[in-house]
Amino acid sequence: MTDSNALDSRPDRNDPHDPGLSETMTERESYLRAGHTLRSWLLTTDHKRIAILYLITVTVFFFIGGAAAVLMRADLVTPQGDLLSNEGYNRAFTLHGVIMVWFFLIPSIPTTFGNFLIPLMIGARDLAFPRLNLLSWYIYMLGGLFTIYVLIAGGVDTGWTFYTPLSSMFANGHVVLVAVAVFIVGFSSIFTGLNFIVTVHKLRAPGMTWGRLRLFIWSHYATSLILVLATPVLSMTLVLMAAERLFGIGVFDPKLGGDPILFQHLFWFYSHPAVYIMVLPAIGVASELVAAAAHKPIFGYWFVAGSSIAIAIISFLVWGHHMFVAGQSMYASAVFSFLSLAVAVPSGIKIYNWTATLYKGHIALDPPFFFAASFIGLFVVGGLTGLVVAMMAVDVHVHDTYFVIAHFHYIMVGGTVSAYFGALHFWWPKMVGRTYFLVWGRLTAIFIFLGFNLTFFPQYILGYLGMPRRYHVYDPAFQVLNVLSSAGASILAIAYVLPFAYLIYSMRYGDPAGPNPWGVTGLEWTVPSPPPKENFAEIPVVTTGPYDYPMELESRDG
Amino acid sequence: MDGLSAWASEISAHAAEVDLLAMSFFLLVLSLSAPVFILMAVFAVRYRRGKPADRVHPIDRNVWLEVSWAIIPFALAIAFYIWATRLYANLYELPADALEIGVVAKQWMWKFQHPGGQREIDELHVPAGQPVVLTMASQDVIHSLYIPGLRLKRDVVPGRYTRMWFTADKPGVYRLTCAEFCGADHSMMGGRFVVMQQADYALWLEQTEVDASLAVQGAVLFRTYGCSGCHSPGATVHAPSLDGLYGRPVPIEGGQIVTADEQYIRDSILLPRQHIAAGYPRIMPTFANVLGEEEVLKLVAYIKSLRAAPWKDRQ
Amino acid sequence: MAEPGFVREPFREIRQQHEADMLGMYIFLATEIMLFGGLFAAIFVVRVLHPIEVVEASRRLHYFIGAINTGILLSSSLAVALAVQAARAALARRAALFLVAAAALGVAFLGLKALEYSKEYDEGLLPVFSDPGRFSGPVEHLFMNLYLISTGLHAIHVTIGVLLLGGLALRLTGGALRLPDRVIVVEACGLYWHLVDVIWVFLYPVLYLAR
Amino acid sequence: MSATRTLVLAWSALMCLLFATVGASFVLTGPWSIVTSLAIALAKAALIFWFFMHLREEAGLVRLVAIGAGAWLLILILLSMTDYATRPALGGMTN
Repeated sequence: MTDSNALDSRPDRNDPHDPGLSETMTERESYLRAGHTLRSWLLTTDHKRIAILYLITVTVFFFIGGAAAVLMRADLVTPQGDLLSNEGYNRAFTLHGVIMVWFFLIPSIPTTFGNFLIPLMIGARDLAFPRLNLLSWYIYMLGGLFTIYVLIAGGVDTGWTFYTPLSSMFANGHVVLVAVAVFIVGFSSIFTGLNFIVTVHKLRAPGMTWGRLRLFIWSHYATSLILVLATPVLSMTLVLMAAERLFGIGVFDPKLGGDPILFQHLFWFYSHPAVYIMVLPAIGVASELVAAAAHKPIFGYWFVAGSSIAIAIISFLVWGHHMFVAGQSMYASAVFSFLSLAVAVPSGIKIYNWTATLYKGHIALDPPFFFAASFIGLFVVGGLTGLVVAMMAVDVHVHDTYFVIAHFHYIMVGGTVSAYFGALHFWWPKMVGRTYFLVWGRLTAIFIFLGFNLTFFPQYILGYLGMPRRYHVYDPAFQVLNVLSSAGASILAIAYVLPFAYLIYSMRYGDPAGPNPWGVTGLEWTVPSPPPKENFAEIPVVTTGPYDYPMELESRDG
Repeated sequence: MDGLSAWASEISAHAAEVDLLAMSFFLLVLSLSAPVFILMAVFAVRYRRGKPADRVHPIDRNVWLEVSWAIIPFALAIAFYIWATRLYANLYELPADALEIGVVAKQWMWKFQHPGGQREIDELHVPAGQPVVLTMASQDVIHSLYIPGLRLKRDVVPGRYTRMWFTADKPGVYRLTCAEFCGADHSMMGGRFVVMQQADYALWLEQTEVDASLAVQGAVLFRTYGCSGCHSPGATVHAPSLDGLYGRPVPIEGGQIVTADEQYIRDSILLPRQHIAAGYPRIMPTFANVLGEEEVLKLVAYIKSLRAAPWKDRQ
Repeated sequence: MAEPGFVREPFREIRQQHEADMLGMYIFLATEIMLFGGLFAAIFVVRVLHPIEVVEASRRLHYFIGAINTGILLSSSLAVALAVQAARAALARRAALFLVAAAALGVAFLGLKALEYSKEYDEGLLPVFSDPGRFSGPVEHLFMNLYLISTGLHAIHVTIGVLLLGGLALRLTGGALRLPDRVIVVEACGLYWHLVDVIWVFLYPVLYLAR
Repeated sequence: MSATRTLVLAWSALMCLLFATVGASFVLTGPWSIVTSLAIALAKAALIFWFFMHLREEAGLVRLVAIGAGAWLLILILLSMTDYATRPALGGMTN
């Protein structure tokens, strides 16, 4: 929560020596100035302030989860794991998973940038249910506090997947408490998704037809569908798992005729779509950054928009590919494997359409483009290796090895976290009204890209060679690759901390950004930076499509 | 053999084919993604802002282009899907003349039982060139037997038998390990997978101390736990005879007919009410709290050994 | 909530606000359906795995009490529907009356449910509380566990519904909720109650009538 | 008061269906029993949604939400069944 102090330390109008004299009129009327008390922040219903609350808390959880990752990577430098005990290591990766999945990746982009931008992009004054929005943040915090309590009280060692019967009968940690935490935070997701869907349907400005929606909106709409439809199943699964642990109800216990694999079915019915909850908003961000950088309409708008919805739907049909070796019937595996390949169609469309968008564009080599390019590159690698693990015979070999770890980190960290930082660098001037040093942004993007590949590419090799995941003690033959990976992780850790230094610095010392620092289209760039509390003095009437860059600029330029 | 080769050697024909499949697929992946990387870099340089370039372009969409780059990679992937699925389906077609080895997993060790009664812990000796079927049971949580050299793994799920089969060709010492997270010492649950020439394997079998074959050990259990009290012709209790039961279709209460396989025999011992042979009273007690998976495997081996012969011949 | 008759902040017109509220409520109901959906999936899987034992266990339930309870919930739904109709016509007293009737039926449902639990306890069929040795076998134990958890979860929903309907009736008679401006509140609570009814409509045959 | 009449009629239909489902459960066994009882439950749910929950007055979008939730539940149950229905009868020795 250190960031909130920084927010309050913005220029003081009464201090003549303060560089804040450069503060513009708009800054004075902005949402940031609508109240200075803690109360005005904690009881706000302004979507922009709630977005800032999320931004701070989500980032704090990112660093807690990251700290667990640093511990693990440090421990894995030696094959015998000198730093942590077996149980300590198990607790570290469980908390890393739980915190990163439910307290960072899933809420990351939707609750921060989604919250901040959806009303601005569709020409609304707020989300449909502003108080529900605030409530979701409090629910998120409640779940977060439970998790932090578990962290302090000794942790949990089931892995974030909570497979029964390990979680329900054998594990020692605070399994039920973590289940409660995830159960609670699930409601935060549900309410956020509900709010977004209703907002997109009912609060579009006059003239803002579906074909004029930004791709960011489409992907958040698709994300919200998954949030709303998948999360309740996880809640029920966790209830059953906790009841199994507390009362031995037996649904997952073969001794009473239950089936341990049923847990995996129910869990992955949520958790596979959850991967798309994490990556769809990132895809939306990438579409925005690519179009903005190229100063060109996105190539094949309807294909890109439709593919978001297609991904959301197909994501519910593929969960069994996590269970090819779990004892699922062979026929079910064949069905799930086929359906998994179908995800490649909409994902492929996006990748190639982004590339085509850059063709003959006016590409601004600013930090947002660096992050977008790095997102696309890493997402391609992660997505295509996803096809590799969808091939059943190969999956039998690489399932539960570092190959899978590398695959989903390319998607979630390479993809989603890059997009999160890309969005931060793109909309930061809008959020705080100040610009940062672009050079630093570019450097950060490059460091993240290099550090990331150094960390996770060796893990593909480790996995194919046969190193299983969740291994604290490993064969010394794997040490070289593990040391490389840990070295990459240290670069990555520094690259992730760096932006917060120059971005926070920019809040005080940056130049005023003006309403449209990147010179791009979109309703959010028509209002002052930072936006006023009510977003629009008058609700705009929309007459043009998204990414409506003038054609003459296209042919001219020099 | 040491180091990486203990993990990554291709021990079987299946392993070689999986590698071939994976490598060909990696090539496809590379050919699909390389254009993206190259074009993005080229565009970023050639069309960077401020650089003069021909930027005239007619359209911002092209349905046929988009459909083609959606469909062609998918079609290519389907070809690989067929290949991969056939390879996977092979894993389910158990060979008839295989050597059957029982596997019991528990936190945190692997126990193997050879048909002759030889037992080993965290070490599995198999003959080269002969199909081997592993019948696997878990005593506690889900484990996963992973032999990287064979490119095979299979979860070992409590409450049921899962099976894995292979023909290892290359003698040597390799790794076997647990791939499914199973608790505190998960990363230490593994050992050696030893492939031996048939003659060496026979020698090893001889030199390993044995009480009795699995089936004979099962017969002892059959008497000590009182199974024979009911399941014998002379018994006053009306219980089905087990002679020649294995592999036979059994009519069960409710009209279904099931095949008496290992799983059926196991369930009948541990969950006797689940499938009652039609026409018999429900009097069999459960042995779930009495017998461990190792004993059950022995009993299963014994019952499998019962041919359809008169009871007293075997006494 | 905003003052009666006014359009709340992000909305521009009353119709837009009403549609948004209804849509939001329906999406919430969809999440409730999916919540119970996980439970139904578990029940179906257990039934597929153990067709004979599940039927036997189901036969030991008091299908008659279940049938009466279904009738009670269906009738309470009628009362709520009539209450919504009255509320739309701004007949606050009449709406309150129907709501009280529905809530009373809800209480009757809970009472019968409690009676049923106590009978099952006497028969040794209520898991957690009864001696597990009295079940005919593990699968019956499992089935009764699922029965208890699903009916229990449903009963919690009914309790919440009764409190909502009762509170609504009080606010209507006290004039705290002005009609027809705030009719949406009555409608939303009504939708919730109907959904609780629908869930029971599925739970009843799946649990009691498996034959 | 024709609206009231509709509601009461819907209620009587619901009660008839309740009798039907209880009755059918005594006549039918096996898969037919569960198919019938689920079909009747679906009919009841449809009546409740359509008349009591005023779905017939709502916009297409809201109807879509109601149908969508059901459809998604069907995905969960049907795709899970691809596993359970195709496992060999007794837990899967071929696995």
